[in-house]
Amino acid sequence: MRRYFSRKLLIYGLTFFVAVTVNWLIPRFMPGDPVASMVARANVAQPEAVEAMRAYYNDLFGFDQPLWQQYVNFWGAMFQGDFGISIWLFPTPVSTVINGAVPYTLGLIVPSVLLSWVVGNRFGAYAARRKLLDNTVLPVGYVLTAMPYMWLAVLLAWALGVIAGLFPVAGGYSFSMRPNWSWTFVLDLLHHWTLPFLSLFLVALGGWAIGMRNMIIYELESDYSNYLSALGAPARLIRRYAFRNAVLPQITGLALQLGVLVAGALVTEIVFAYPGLGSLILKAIQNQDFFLLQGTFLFIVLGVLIANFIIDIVYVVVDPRTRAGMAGAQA
Amino acid sequence: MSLQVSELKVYYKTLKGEVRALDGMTFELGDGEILGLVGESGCGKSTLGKSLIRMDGRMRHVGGMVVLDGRELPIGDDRAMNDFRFREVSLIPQYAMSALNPTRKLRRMVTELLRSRGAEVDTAELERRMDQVGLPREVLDRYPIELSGGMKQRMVMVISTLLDPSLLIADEVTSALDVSTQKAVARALLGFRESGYVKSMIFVTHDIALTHHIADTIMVMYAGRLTEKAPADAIVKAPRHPYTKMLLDSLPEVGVRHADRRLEGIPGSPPSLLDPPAGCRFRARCPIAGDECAQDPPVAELAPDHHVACWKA
Amino acid sequence: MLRLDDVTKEFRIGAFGGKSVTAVREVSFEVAPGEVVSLIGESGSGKSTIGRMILGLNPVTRGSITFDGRPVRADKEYYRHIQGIFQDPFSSFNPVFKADRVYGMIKETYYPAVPQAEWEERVEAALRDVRLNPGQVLGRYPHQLSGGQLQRLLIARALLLDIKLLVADEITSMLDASTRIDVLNLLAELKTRGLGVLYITHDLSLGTYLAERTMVLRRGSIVEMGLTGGVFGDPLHPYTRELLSAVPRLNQAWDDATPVDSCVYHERGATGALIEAEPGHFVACARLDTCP
Amino acid sequence: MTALQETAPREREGVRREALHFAVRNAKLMTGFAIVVVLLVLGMVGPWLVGGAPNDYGTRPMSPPSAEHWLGTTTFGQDIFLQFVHGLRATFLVGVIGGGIAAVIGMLVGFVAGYRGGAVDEVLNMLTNVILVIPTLAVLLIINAYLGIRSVAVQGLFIGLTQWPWAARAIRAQTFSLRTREFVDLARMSGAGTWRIVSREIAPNMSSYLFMTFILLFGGAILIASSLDFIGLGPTEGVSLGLMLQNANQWSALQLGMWWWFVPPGAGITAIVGALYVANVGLDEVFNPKLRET
Amino acid sequence: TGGGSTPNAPATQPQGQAGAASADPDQLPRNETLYTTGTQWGPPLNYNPIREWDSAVGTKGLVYETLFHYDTNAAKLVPWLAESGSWTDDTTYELKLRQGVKWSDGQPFSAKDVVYTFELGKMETIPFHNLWNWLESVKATGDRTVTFTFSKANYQEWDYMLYSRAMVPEHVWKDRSEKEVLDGTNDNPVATGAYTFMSKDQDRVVLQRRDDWWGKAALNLDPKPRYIVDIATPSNEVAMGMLLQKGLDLSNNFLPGVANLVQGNFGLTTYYKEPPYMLSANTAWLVPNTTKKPMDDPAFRKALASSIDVKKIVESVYGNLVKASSPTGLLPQWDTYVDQNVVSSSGFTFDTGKAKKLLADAGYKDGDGDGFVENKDGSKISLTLIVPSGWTDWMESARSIAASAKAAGIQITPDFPDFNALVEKRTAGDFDLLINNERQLSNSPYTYYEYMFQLPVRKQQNTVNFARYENEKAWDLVQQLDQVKTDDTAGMQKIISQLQQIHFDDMPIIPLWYNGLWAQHSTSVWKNWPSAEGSAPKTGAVMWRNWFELGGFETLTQLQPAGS
Ligand SMILES: Nc1ncnc2c1ncn2[C@@H]1O[C@H](COP(=O)(O)OP(=O)(O)OP(=O)(O)O)[C@@H](O)[C@H]1O
Ligand SMILES: Nc1ncnc2c1ncn2[C@@H]1O[C@H](COP(=O)(O)OP(=O)(O)OP(=O)(O)O)[C@@H](O)[C@H]1O
Ligand SMILES: [Mg+2]
Ligand SMILES: [Mg+2]
Repeated sequence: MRRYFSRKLLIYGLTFFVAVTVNWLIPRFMPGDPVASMVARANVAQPEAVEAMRAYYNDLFGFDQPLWQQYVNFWGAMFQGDFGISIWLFPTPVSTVINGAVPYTLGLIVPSVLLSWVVGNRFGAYAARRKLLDNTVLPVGYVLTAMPYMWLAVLLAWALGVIAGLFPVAGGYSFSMRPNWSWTFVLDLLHHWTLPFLSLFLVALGGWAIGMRNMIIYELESDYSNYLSALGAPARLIRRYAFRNAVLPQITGLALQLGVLVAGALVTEIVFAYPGLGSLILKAIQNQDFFLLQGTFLFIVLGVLIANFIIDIVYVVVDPRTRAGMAGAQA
Repeated sequence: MSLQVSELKVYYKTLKGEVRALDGMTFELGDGEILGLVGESGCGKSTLGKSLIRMDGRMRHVGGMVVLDGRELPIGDDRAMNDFRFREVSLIPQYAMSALNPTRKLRRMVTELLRSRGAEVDTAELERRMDQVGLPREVLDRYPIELSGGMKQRMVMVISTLLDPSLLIADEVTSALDVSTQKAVARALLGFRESGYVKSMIFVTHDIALTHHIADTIMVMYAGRLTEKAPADAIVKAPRHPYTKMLLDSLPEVGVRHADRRLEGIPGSPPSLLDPPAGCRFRARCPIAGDECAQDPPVAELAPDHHVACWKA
Repeated sequence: MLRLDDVTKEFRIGAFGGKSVTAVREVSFEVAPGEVVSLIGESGSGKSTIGRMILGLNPVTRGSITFDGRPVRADKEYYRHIQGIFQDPFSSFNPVFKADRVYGMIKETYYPAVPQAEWEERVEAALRDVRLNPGQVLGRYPHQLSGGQLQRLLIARALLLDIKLLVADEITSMLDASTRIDVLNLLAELKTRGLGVLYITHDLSLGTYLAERTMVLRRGSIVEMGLTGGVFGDPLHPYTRELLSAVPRLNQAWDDATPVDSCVYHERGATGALIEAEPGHFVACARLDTCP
Repeated sequence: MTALQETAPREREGVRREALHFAVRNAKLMTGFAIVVVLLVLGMVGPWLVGGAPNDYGTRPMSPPSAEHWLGTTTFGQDIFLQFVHGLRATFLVGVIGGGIAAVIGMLVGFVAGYRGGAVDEVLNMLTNVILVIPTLAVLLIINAYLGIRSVAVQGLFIGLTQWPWAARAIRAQTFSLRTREFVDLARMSGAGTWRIVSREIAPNMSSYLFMTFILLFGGAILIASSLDFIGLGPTEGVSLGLMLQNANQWSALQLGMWWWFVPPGAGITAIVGALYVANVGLDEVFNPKLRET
Repeated sequence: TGGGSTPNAPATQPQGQAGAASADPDQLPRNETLYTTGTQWGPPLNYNPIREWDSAVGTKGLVYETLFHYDTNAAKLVPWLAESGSWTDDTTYELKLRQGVKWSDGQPFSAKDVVYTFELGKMETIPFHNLWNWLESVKATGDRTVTFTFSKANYQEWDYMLYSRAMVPEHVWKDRSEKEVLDGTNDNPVATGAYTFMSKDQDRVVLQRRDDWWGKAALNLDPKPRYIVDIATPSNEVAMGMLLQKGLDLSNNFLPGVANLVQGNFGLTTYYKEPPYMLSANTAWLVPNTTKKPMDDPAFRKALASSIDVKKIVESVYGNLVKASSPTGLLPQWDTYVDQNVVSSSGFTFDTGKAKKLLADAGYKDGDGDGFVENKDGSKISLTLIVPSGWTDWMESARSIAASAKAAGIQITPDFPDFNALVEKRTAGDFDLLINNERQLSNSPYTYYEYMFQLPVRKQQNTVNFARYENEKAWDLVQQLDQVKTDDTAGMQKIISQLQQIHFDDMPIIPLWYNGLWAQHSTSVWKNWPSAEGSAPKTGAVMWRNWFELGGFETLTQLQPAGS
């Protein structure tokens, strides 16, 4: 148990280290000078002014220091929650930019991941070994998981948004609103959240349903299920047990899928102009704002790591086998 | 008579055709009787056990019937069988090591199982039975993986007999255990009959010596058919069927040495059950087979309670 | 021929070997040519581990194993003389290939020069030696063969090499009584041709059928060792006695050996050195007199 | 892998015959493969049949599907059917390259880690876990943003380099359990080396599993590629279904009512990936008696 | 959690004055709110009028104001914060400020503020620092009078300065450091304008009208929308979707295909009802690197110019949303300065045959028969045209250019590096061809020719003369042009005509098309948008930066609620 966690922590620590290092490394070996593009954007005509600005920004971003120094500074700054200053959104600190976007992204990802997981698993479990459902739910599930996130998102935006006019297609809340905690505002938030949520939810749903369906079939064929049916236990009980055991691999699956789901969320956000990290990343890419890109990347890595860690803990809580130290090797 | 099986035929559906795993079994089992079932691997022992309680998807009840305590068991009807399971017929599976839901504590599992069958848990009774097989009570608050193989085996025994079934089927419950655990488990089974937790029992194994220790009657099967059935001692001491004889002859005893006495196996191998030959199925390997063996030998009661299916016996 | 000196095996389990279990503890014995030594003991007592160490499949933690005076080397030359047969005949064959592929692998490694026709003759001869009909078993997949057939195929495989020692690890565990005896008889024959056999089992009756000498293993340590007749006829160690008493025998009720509660039996696993209680009969009990 | 392919078919007749029996009767497998094959053939033959460069402007922009332009035209008058068939090619290519590279790395790492065990396993396992936990799309974003992607092949390469971990893990687990099987020891006692054991004893035993892994990686690569294309990190040359989708979206196809521009590429991706998944489940059923519908 | 800042309504704003305001103060009434997009592509960053390139929408123009506006139709300055201004002699400019203008904190706007604002330019990093190369001093010669003394009077540039410098309050800014002036976010701006910032979020900035704005009385102008919400839509298609949903009133994005919507019944209008639908905002140029072979040869450049089928780009890529440029590249608003004689004698048109002939005459022949001409020395010509990756319309255009150049025998390969890489290449002169449009409509073609001819060419060319074209005479003429008084049209024409001749003779850069002044309006809530139609306003209808002074603000005063 202790070992399980220390091992996990080691992996997380290592992952983080690697991620941070790669993250720091890549932009510094890439062509293109962010300061140059920043200066170019200012559209200053006089060469002298340009030089002055360039020197000023180089100094500001610390590009004039030796590389190792920059690397060390990077770590140091990071631990103080300082991800640098965004180039695209100069002079906003990256952390401020991210802070503004994170609630939206989390508000989108957390419910869609959890709900699709819960509902998908239930669906899959329910459909397994029931011919009629199996033949209807599953094909739909396959189609859903095979859909590119953004395709579904755009279709939804078009059909339910532009054509039917049921939902707004852009923004986190009405442009006529100012944030406050009134009911109108919350409803408005939900209204804007629905479509992006739905597109994430639907794609993920199919995957979980199929996974669960296959998993539970194995479980229903397992020895303990056979034993229970030999003792005449009702199918309900057997299914319940099978479900619980089939859910365990799905929990690990959740951890594995998180990265993918986050990616899906990013694309979806872009389609719906949802003011989360996705749109931010897109802009950061388009504007070659690598401080922002690094910041968001780190944020995502951290988020995924933390989520993974939570999942690990949950896993230990629900699966007695891990606690007995047997599943250690699976970790 | 608690159990009467007559002309039972159970086949497996396979790609190549039907495997006639049970091809006309007829036998009876009295109240309080323990029937040891032996025979070469693949002769249909497990199939018989499964037929009596739960057939799997590939098994087909082709003919014959099973009567338990005067009521016919609807063995071909999975739903109808449910009423009988656990209460009338119960099972200790071969796979006892993995028969317990790994993610439930035992107490909870037992409670839920019983409740689902409309019974309440009598904790005192449960603990008494656990004591009887030498299981400490704390076991109930553990997960199955926290138990050793023998403990799981015994826990399954306790669970399977909680509703005092009339017939208990124990399929190779000891073959994975080492001798000392095996002994304890076998003893416990006997104890269950003594305490009346079960009325009668079918004990499937390929260890004749072990069967001899706990069974009242031994039934020998060969290729989906009954070959001989008699009180345990009679089978061991005075077997009538050539197959039984040869099987016993090939059993080494502790202390028997090759140098002293060379034992011999039965030459040849059992027929395929896909398309078994007509007549006595042991004919091809039988040293004394004659022309009459081309006909199916009837099961004859040669001595009281001693049934043999052989023309030459 | 084969000699083990104070062989100990510890398994490291978990990441970076966080914990270790001692599977075999200071085991020493010898196997001479033409001798069958049986190794008995309950499940998990370390029998297979000893076998695997001899076969070079597991490294030895401490102590030494020598064969004809040379240490174990898991290489071609070594396996020309020593082969093993494992507990489970079904898993000894790669299920996706025909069973006789095991012969092909031998040829490839050891007899690449032998012409195919001659090789086939040799294989058939070996199969007939183990009383298999070549036509019945060659060209078949493992799942189309019975356990007994597979078991004998493996013995035939060992015979193709001119081996001096066979490690037979519970080779009859899966077989029914009659097939089992065929296999044992075969081993007995090979032994008369000078083959040394380490016969690993937990079925005592089988252990006695062939072996000159018997060793009783308990929790990784040998607790009793001697001529088979001696060990079984006059078991000195309480554990041996308990084992013997639990063996179901035809015509003989279980006699209840009283649970043993003293001496080494208490020191779970921590045995002293074997002492020679009778000539050639060793027992791992420091104070024999107090043992029941 | 090649050794495996060479030896396996000849030697596995028995198992294969049974598998084949179920395979041809498995509706999922058959439909799945049929769809993929049809699309593949379309991608192979289509460009050659229709002719012309997919990005050439035609004379009739924004026209809906017609006999002349089966799937209509884009804002620029490009023939969408032509783009579609070219896009299919690229999409299959990215699947093959991405899925293939990921499968190869996954197998190498999985086999070595699973077979070797010990410290090698620890290190590889650690590496796998590290890469597994890093959100790959984010990494791809970063890499693509900085390196830029010029071609479908490079895109496939990047995807392949990041998608292997789960495959490695699954293969490692399988190898791990196979390695303890006694036929592996027997092979060792027959003088076989590590490489031979892995390629000729272990891999053939999981060939169906490896194939399924490849299918999943293939589908995954296509989806990831389409996401990248959509964000504008796709290849700058050529056509792919993802790029078509991006273009259609960027030029407001749906808002302008040009569904024929937007729907086919997405439907194409969904069809390929969905059919692969369905086929995968079918395969699973074929090789796994437990899943067969009785 | 939206991160909206607390609204900082000026203290002077009378409470409850808004009779029609909805009961919910957090919900803006639709009929009083104008929703716009197309300027801002990300979160609002700052309210710093010095940062003209990335300050929040309306920072300059709605919140901060300039001394003058510029009327693009009448081509003259419109007094704004200034009441008038005039040259008292050749190098002295005297400015009279309007009376009664107050900062939003109640302080009067005075000459000191103007002096302070211009003197900010003395800081090196301030974008208009170069003004001080020719401005000698700024003095408040009275409470409302400012006198500028020049060392060299660049009249054209000066007019530009007059309408593009936002005035900042000295009393608030005076202690600010250079860093803060340049990079400060200037939260809670104190300004003179008609609007004030109410709130902001990731994807929007909300402005609220100041009902005590000085201009209401002084200028008799009354901006109609009580609230302006500028939305940072991440992409065109999202803007289009919102426009269709009536969630936007004005989109200043390039919306490909919008012509279909204008013609359909979607309640969308643009300036013109038919192509090109929009006014023109700037010229897209093809910039050859004149330091490289064969672009160093004017003959080659001319052939290249003739080879490009701009019409095809206009039709296929832009769906007629843009207009092919005049050969001079001067925006239609500057038609007066186009010397038709020069154009007809020396201008170029798309003509593949002529391009081929020009190439042949200049000695570029296809020696190896691959369909492409080679250099005079026989080496292959293979040019790369770079366009930023992701700029889809330009990418398509680049492909189109490559295709039509191919027809003339010039091998061009489009390449799409990332923007940064492109900037680096452009700055260092490490490219063959690129497309650029970085000069906007202004008060004077001077800005165009400065862009084209500025000297000296340095190692790093940051914003102008990317072609690295060196022609002392041309640069001299451009400087002369700068010193022509802005009301001296004839004087300007004379110089410009010479410049055009040089342009055509040497083709340092090749004008392609005019990018539109993208403005598509929805008439569901607001009407009376600028349009070519009879009585409709002709003011500029974009809310782009620097366009409020060019008539964008006036448009707001012309709007009418759709219901009225
Ligand atoms: N699912 C199945 N499908 C087809 N044939 C089967 C199936 N299960 C068992 N059989 C066949 O039915 C016959 C009887 O099998 P059964 O399991 O009853 O034998 P057994 O006597 O219990 O053998 P063992 O001692 O090995 O357990 C065998 O020939 C076997 O091959
Ligand atoms: N690879 C391994 N890693 C860790 N522990 C092992 C390993 N192999 C064996 N062990 C442990 O070593 C001990 C001895 O195992 P071994 O297989 O030698 O027993 P055995 O006597 O052959 O038992 P059986 O009769 O069940 O075959 C057991 O406790 C087992 O758990
Ligand atoms: Mg059985
Ligand atoms: Mg063993």
